[in-house]
Amino acid sequence: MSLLSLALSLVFLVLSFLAPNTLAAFLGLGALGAAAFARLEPRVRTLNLTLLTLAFTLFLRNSGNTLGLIGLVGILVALTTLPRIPRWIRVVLGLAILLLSVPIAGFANTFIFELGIQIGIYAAMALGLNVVVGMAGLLDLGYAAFFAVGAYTWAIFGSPQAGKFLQGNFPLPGEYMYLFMFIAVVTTAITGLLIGLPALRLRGDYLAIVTLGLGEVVRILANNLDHPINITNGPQGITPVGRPPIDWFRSLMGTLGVRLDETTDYQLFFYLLVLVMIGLVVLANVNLANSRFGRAWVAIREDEIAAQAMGIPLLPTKLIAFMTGAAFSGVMGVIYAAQRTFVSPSPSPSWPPSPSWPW
Amino acid sequence: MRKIGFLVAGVAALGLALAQSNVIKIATMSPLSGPQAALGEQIKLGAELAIEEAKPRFRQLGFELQLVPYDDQANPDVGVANANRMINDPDILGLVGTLNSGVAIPASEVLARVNLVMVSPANTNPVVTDRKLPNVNRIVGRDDVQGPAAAEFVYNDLKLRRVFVIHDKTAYGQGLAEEFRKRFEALGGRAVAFIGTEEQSNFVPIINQIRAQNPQLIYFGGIYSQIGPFTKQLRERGLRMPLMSGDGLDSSEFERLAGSQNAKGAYYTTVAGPVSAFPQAKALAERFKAKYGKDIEGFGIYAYDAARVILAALENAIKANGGKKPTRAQVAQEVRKVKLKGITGTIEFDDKGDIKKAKYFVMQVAGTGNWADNKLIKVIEVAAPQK
Amino acid sequence: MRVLEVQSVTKRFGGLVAVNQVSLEVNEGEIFSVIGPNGAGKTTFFNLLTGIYTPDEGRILFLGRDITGTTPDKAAKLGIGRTFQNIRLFGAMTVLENILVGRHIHTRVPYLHALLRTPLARKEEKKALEEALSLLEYVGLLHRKDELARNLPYGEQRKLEIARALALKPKLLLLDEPAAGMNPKETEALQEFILKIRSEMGLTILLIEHDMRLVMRISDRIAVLDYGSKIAEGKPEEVRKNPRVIEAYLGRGAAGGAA
Amino acid sequence: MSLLELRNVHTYYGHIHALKGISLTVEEGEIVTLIGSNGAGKTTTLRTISGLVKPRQGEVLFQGRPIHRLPAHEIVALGVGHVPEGRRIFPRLTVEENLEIGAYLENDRKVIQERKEQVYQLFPRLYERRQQKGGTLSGGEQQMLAIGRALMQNPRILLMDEPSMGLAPVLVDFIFEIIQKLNREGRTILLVEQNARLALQIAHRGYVLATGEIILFGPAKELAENPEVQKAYLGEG
Amino acid sequence: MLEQILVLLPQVLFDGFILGFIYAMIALGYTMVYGVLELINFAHSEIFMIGAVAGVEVFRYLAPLIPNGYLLLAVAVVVGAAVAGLTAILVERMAYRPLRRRGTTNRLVPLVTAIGVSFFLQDLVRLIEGLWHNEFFLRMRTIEDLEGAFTLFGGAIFIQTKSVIVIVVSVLMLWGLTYLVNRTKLGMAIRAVAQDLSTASLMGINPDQIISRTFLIGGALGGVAGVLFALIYTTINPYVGFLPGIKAFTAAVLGGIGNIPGAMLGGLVLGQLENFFGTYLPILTAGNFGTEYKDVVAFLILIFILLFRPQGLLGQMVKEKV
Repeated sequence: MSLLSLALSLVFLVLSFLAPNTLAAFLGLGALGAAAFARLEPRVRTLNLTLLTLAFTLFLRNSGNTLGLIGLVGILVALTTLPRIPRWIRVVLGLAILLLSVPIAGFANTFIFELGIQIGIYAAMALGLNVVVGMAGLLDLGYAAFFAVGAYTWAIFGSPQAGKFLQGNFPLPGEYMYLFMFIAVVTTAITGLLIGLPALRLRGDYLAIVTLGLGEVVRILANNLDHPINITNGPQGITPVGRPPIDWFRSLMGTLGVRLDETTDYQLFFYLLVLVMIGLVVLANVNLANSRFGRAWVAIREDEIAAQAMGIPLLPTKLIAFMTGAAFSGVMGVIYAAQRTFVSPSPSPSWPPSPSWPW
Repeated sequence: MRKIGFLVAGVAALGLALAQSNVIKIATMSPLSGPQAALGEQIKLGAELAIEEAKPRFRQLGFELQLVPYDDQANPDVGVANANRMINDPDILGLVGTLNSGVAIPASEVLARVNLVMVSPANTNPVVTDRKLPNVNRIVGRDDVQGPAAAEFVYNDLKLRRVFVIHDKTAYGQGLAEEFRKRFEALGGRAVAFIGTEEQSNFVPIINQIRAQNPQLIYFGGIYSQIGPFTKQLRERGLRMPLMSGDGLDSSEFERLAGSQNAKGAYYTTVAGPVSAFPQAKALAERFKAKYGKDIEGFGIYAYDAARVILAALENAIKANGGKKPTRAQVAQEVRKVKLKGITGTIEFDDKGDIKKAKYFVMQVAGTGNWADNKLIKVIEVAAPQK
Repeated sequence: MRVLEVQSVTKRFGGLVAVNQVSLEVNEGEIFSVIGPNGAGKTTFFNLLTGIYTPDEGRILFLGRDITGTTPDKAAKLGIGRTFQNIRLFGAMTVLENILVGRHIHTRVPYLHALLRTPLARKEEKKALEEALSLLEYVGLLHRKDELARNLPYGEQRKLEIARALALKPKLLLLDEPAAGMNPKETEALQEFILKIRSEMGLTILLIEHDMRLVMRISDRIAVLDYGSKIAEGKPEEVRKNPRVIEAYLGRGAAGGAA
Repeated sequence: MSLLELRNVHTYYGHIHALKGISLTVEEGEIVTLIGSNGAGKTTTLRTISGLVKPRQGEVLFQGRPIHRLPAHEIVALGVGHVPEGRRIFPRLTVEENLEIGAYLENDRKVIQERKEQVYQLFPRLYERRQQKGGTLSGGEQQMLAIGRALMQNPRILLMDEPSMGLAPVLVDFIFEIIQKLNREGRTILLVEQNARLALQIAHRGYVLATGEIILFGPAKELAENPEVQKAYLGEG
Repeated sequence: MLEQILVLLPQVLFDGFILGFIYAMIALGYTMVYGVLELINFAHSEIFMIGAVAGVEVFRYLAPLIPNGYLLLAVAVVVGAAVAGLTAILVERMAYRPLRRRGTTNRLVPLVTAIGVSFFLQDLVRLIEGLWHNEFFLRMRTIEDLEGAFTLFGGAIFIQTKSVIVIVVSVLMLWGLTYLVNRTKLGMAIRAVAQDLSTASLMGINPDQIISRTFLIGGALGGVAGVLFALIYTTINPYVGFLPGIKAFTAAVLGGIGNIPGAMLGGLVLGQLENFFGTYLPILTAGNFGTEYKDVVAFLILIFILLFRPQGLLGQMVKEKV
């Protein structure tokens, strides 16, 4: 079993040089499956995963075939979930995938950066959702609305759009994006407050539908607030949205020996930015989970009445969870707007609602 | 045994890849699935036909032509993602598309980063070229001419004064409807209402408003998929006033969804004229029908021409480059210099990428069940407004 | 000192008068029991005290302060801890975490400190943890601290629920049928436990219980509810002899006269 | 052949080993009682018999036929009636509907009517309240309804789980009278009871459970006199 | 302005009823499934869509065979109900039952599954219709018999024969459902399972069977609503279920989820609100806020009502036992 699995990985490694095509990618995914699900000795499994990381990286570098990225994500999942892999291997391999493999692949095909950024944004949002749904047990289906609020917050001021209804010199310079990441935290938290204040008084299932409805309301507003005052530019969307200047980043990468061109510089920058954000969101998650807030949320999820009897006020505590989740979503929205340089409401009221369904 | 099989396959694939380094790819991007697929497919097939016909010429120059179709689902997000994919394939040197201005605007920002040229057979929103991106061109007219042209037709030719304006809350539909209203009111007419709706099924509230206002004509800036059922419900509820729309209505699907009886008599302007509007289009229509088994419609013809623009620019660039594969920037520059006698007329670009003289057609639905029977009422040829 | 003073409190549900003009006073350090047949309004009475229901009439004073119509969380913050008839633990949390939730109001960490896990947050967390552990040791559940609450045997769940209420550091503890489902031996242990926490933690205890032997043995005073009204109050021996109580509660002997 | 027999039954709730090899028998016409402290596995035993939980090991035989793999509703059809712990009345069905749903498997309207009348005879109180919603009844009335509902099935054996729970003493007496009356009419009863003294008074035989195991069994009289049982479950007085 | 409103009012109310009845029928599917399983069956909007598609196909293929429009419609309603009902059963069997069997306690799991099923059904129908007719938009065939129209009150209300049919059919369906739930043995069993599933099984009721039948009934009603929707609004597509779906669910919540008369009332109220604001918003706000805000208004009213009456219009306050 072990030998077969190792052999599969080795074959894939060879193929990643000789014939890095779709067929080979499927073989690689098969090898990954074998490494993850077959009964293997822990040491063999670890070796196997390391080999596959190398193989998928080379495969991506040589082909740019996006299937390889699925392999890397798969390895990440395997590293975080499979038992009995030494901790340092998990960390080293995980970091290697995130900081080396994906960028290497991205230089072969910048669409991989695009995908990586997408996956990263979704991952960060999902982690934010963990506070709301996972800990506090609030069925929030309007989560995407906060993402949109965040995205619009920066898009309006980071483009000439704000000039259409405000005095002043717009667009704001790109550096302001960092400032707006904080402002978006505030605006989305306030939006969360406004939505949560009525919605969180309701029972769980009602909350689901009310948030779904309110998510739709935000979309309708984005689509229609081009008159009487033009705030969102309606269905036309807003473009181009400013990005921060990254000369420092280019020279930094230059000193590291990484040469960037116009198709890769922002992509790598945003990719790393999203990674940093994920790290921060994870940290916040862990901190909150081990605090009185995290415990209060879980207590509310388990039994509202008993939680109240412990002195936990329901509405404020739920609101904090709701606003925390909203803020995470909002920050990612700012990054999304800057990375895409374009925001718009979804073109038609189809399922799933744009810009991104919370799942 | 199997390993050897893989090895052989691998070596073969490698060889193929090496042999293909002289490949030039031209992409199309249009909705190939979803509500607007009928229009999007015309764009893909029109471009494909042009490329098929040019293949022998390019083979003589030492290049293998390939078409890469992208489906944008009429969704800006998907369009941007596609654009990101495209700029990664160094063999892609030009793009025919898109259908929707809403997709073209953000996607072209991405393409502009690498100067990948696009020639649109359908984008009519002024913003598309008004940003003055060096890689963005179109061979059709603009909504800020199409809308006013419709307004003038309603005011001067039909001599109607009270109009009910509806749009579909998209970049295209709303833009067109606004341009229409502006000119119509400037001429002295009155827009009794200006309403946006994303509704796909229940048009009853709007029909009730129309019943209350009793306008002389309804102008609907939008796509056939919405105007079709709207028209059907309108007529079923006994309202008979004339209807007018823009090029979004220019599809036989409109007649199917509204029903021939209800569709009959509806006016529309289009920037992509029908086969009957162009003397040379007949032969093209026959080739198209022979190859794909269906009729070519306006956007198919324009996509054919748009592809030919890119092909001509490519040929010039290859020549200028001494027979070697040109860069994207070179192709983009050559596109602006093209002067081509196309099926749809003479194609020349101004410094924004607009066609120098665009044609606008006023049409009326015949309601015979055959879209080609639609009556060409008027052709207007106007230069793009210079702001 | 008077810990609790209830003044003619009434609660109606639709046409039903669940609690009817009930008044009573509980003094510091007392164990005060409320007994009565099922449906007499005992649990409703508790729910009025802890703010789950708002009385339609009357006032409730806690430590001299009017708490009529307060909310459950505010009642808890003021120092009223309680258990529930049908054990309401946080099943998916560990025993230790249940106690830590009980410490919620005493862990003063502002949100941003918790988010950033500042030194202040660490310090408070550490303190909370130590206190929770010592409480668990006190009630004898330390060896179970990492088990999920829902996996505990019944008796220990009852105990944990009381411990969780104690973590609030309440002045008044409301126990709703703590002996339900216990055998005589367990009930006896519970009796010892209640007496112990009363004296060692300086608590005042309000008790609802069906087990007459337990009630008679540990109560300082007893109030009897029947159909929502208080029909008797006094020391155990007085109540035991009260003819109205005997009639309403113990029945006239045989069956036959159903309900 | 016993009417009901459990052979070495092991039942789990998740990871908790709730029944650790229970074996017992109930003969036709008996009242058998299961006593023991809370968490001993009494309720789980009944739930295992009526199929609400599945044993991981062992057999349940009803009239000699293994039933432990059948779903609950099929076990009911064989003639096992269960009055669940906490009564579990359907709160938004009327008293009459609660009774009718008890006879869900019976299609003959006449038979249903007859049984309903029998139940009303046994509990006149229910007749008075027949149009009332189950949820509005008092605790004692709900217990009567739960018993009546099970009787509508005309079961061969009646499993009763803590019928005295939460009832005032006067009602407990009444319910126990009813149980004895039913037994005199020929019904077999398996009774789980917290109130061991009372249960052993009316039962023929008894089993004592502790932490998922049977630690003692025998005729009820003997058990009631057993000093160990007295000390542990009957209190010293 | 007031005059403008009054002139249209009878018409607006009438049209609101039609929409309201359709919402009511869809809402019943949500409310019944919720009553029994406490599950928001998001896939119900696709069950509705499948019913509509079935109706369109019946009209497409059987119109030449069945000369009488009313008979054809009856066939379409029956087929739509059957197809939608069976789909609902299938969805329950394949998606929800396995989860139930595994005893998943997390309420989010079935919810997310429902959303997944929803996607799956949309794309499945899109694929099938794409391959079969190469159509994305499906048009209900026009049948001459059903196209009549007349006016009432001197032209104040324009009424199509179709709308009358919609109202008659939906009233019949709603009455039938009420009878079924309150007066039949199956109805009693459904209510019993809804209140206490495991005790119901102690009565000899097979819960799985009752759940299946609940899905069948709810699905069939949704299917009928779909056919009527296609009849009255003429064009449908594979994604047409989403908006009516969430609105009907909103209606169910508005009326008090789990409560059958509540779902009907909620549907009617929501239909009226939507039509009312869709028509009058531009008039009321002098054109600043148009028809596009009709859903915003509907949702805001929902929230408003729930704030003051959290159990919904007819729902009973289920006070948790403390």
